[in-house]
Amino acid sequence: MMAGLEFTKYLLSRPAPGSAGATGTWRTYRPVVNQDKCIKCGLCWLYCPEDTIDWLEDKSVRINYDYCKGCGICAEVCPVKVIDMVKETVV
Amino acid sequence: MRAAITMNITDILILGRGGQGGVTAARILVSAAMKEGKWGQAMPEFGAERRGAVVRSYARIGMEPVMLHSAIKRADIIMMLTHTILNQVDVMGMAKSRSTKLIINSPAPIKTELPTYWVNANQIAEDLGLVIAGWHVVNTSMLGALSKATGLVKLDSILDSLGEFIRGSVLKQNIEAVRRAFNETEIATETEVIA
Amino acid sequence: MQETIQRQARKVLVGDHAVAEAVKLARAQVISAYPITPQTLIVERLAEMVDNKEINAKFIRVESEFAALASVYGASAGGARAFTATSSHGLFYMYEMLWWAAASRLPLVMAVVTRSLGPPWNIHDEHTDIMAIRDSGWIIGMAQNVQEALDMTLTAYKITEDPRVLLPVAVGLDGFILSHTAEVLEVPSQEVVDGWLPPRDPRIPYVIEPGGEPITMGNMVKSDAYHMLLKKMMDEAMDEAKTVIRDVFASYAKLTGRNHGDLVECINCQNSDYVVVATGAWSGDIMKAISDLREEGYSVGFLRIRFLRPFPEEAVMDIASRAKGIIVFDRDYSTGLGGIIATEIMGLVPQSVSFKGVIAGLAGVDVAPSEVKTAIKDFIDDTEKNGPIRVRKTWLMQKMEGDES
Amino acid sequence: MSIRIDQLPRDKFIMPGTAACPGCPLLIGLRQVMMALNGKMSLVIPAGCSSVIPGMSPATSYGVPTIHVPFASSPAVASGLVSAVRMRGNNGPVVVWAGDGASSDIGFAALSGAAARNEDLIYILADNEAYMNTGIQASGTTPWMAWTTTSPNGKTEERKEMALIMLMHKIPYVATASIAYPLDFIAKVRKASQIRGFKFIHLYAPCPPGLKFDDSYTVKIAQLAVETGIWVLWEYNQGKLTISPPSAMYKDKSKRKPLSEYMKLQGRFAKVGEDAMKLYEAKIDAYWNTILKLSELYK
Repeated sequence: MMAGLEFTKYLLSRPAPGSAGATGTWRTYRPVVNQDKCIKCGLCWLYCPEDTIDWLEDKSVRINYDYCKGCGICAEVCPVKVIDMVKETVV
Repeated sequence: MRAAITMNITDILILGRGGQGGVTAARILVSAAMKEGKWGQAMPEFGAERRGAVVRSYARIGMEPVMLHSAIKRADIIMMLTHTILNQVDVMGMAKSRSTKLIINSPAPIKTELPTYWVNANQIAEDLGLVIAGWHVVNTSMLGALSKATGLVKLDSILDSLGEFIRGSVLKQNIEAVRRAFNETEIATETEVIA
Repeated sequence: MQETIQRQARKVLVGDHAVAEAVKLARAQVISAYPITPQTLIVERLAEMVDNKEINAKFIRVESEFAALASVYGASAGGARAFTATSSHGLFYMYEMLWWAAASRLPLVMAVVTRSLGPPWNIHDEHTDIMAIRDSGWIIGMAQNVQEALDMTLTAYKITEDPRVLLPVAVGLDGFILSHTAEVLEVPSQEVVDGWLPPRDPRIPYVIEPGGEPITMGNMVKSDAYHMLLKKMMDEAMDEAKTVIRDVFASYAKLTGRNHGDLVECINCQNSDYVVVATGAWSGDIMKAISDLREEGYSVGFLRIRFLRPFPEEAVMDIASRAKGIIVFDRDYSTGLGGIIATEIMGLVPQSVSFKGVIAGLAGVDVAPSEVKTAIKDFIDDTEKNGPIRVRKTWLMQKMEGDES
Repeated sequence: MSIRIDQLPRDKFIMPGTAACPGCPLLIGLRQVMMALNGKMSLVIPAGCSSVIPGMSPATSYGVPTIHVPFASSPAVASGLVSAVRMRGNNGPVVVWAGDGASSDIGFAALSGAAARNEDLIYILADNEAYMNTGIQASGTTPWMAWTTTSPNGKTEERKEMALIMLMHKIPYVATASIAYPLDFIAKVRKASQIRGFKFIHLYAPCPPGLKFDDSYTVKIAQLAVETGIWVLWEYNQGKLTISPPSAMYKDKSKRKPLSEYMKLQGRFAKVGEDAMKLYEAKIDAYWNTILKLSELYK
């Protein structure tokens, strides 16, 4: 780094997950997808605020529980209602 | 910074009515001085200028960069763009000494306590078609008078500088006005003291 | 050196137009300003230059000073060399952006044509406006004449873009007294300036551009301690700026034959018993007073402050360690405290050294060399007779015109 | 120019683990903007929730070049930024992502100025209808009767119709959108990115804590806003104003759902009684009437 530009290390930031910590711990309810009944429409992926749902190559979805906050939007928008919001238990 | 602080500086006060172009005259004067290798500054009076009110502008000319920026209270040369303000101002109070020269635009010779030079610049403006929107353009011709009366800058230097400040078709008339004023400027009196 | 000096053109320009000329020579790419007297001549001239294609720049005709600074700040973030200018109320309307711009560490240059603050409305000169931004992280210079206004604006780009600095630079020039006063000055040629001031490297310190590196500037930091560290780094950059300013003016002197000094200009300040301190356009008038006093046998010199930030602490300490007395003339004031330069300097002056602060010339009141001379003379005579005095604040008041009482 | 969901880029534009509240509409909207432009953009963000959401440096959850700026400054900063990058040969979209306070109140002059200059920007007003970041205070777009902490008995004034105000700036593109209709919104952002000049999109983005509804209802509320007709999706594109497909059927008043279905889910409208509800529906009719007349005017 050019002399004098050290401040950019603190002034600038770069994209990385978990910028507000492990937000999965915020969750009270966990979305669980019934993969067998999923119609692979991708709406849960499209509306997830946190970008914690991946819409995979085969159009199935995978939820990143490290960061999912459990808002339940995915379950709400699922047209076939195959996402259940399951109460988290103490591990 | 080696500059004119104590060096010989010529202080010039230009008095006129708002709209007569005193500021431009000061700038042309400084530009003319620059062409002769001199330094200088032209300052407007810092106030709300209104057309018709008595306004001043200043110029300082020196052989080195001029560093002073305070207002000129007493001058070596006082140039008056109209004689009609003579009674409204304290001319003696503006003179550095009794040898301060007064150059005045007047239809006739006027006597003051100072060596006074006069020229009928209004007449020149009328003759040359330099009456614009009812105003006689006299600021440039008065510089011709100043050159004649004081020799501070040469006539040619003034003529050379006019084009930087006056554009378009009136430039030619202004050049002629300066020449005529230079030729027609006369001293009004020797040392006749009124006060 | 003679060769390059010859390449300069002599011109007659008012201070505002000289600043515009410098901005043109620096090849600024984005210019934005909002009209306010007595700054307006700068923006008018630059708009004209852009329209006439004398300069290849975008002129953003904003709706406020706040937007003026915000837009040139954005331009700098986008990698352009940018410029704005303002005065007085306009500067205060920018206040929030001033701090944001400085802490973003983006290079920027702004001319501040100093003017008093209302009410009552007053368009005349006073330094209080530019002084009020002294905590914001801007480098702050004050020119003493039209020539220096041009030189300081041009050199400001070299200073602000230096990777050791990367702080914005405000160039102060006295309202009307410089902004509207035409003076003969020397203007270096574009060719010479181009060789000295290369185009800005848009990637220093960083650039925000569509499709570019996905960096973010300005989100919160993990620990407040990092935020404090950034402040410390700004302070270090201010210290670096002292060296950079000295070097930049030295190299500029090689180019033009003109060196106005670095943070300060010292005229007999090191070998005189008494030192006068001031900044701005009245410096010449103060020098006249000093010069007259020296002819009368007084041992008095002048420390002209060219840069208020970074504060020229070393130069002040130096004179404070050897002078018998220091008198400061402020064309500004901090209500409830005193003249701002006097206040900043006083703490560095030992008790054994006589000290006086004089507030004068506020609101554009003309201050004649004779008035300055009397004030200095009184201070020296008083000190010589009674020993060191210590007065932070005195007011040099003029007779009130039309005051019958 | 219909878009299919499976044609959208699946890149991670938002890094998970943000500081947003659960169910935040702003992230839904911002993700859609990034999808629309495939992340090839830069963002200018004034003070607001979106300055907090990306979390803490050295990390950010925003995957595009972004500059955070003071509250009132974003249209002006973006004006300078776009001037600079255009000058340097970069024609990518510069997007202002601003809230309702920044747009309709404190930054209104700067927004108006940038629009009047027709700066080449996409300005998205992400409207959660109050100052949510500071704790739910009423803004210029907070609707009539809505509770906020500075309108504890319900706001007594009308909301400013920002899209209509911007339309009168004679800019080339003005649209309204909703986070519940991503394909409509994405199409509008893409269209805007193809037009030179100032583009303004007013995006409805209902906020669970601010409007007082369940975290999972964000999309549902936004959808109900369109279905009840209180939020109308329309588009003005270079001389032509049209009602957007999701709203088209609600030109017919009888097709609209009762307003109460939208309001009863939101705690902020708890005090709206039957009489007020009738008045409210009349106001909605009046707004529809304006838009429909404009669509005839700008045919």
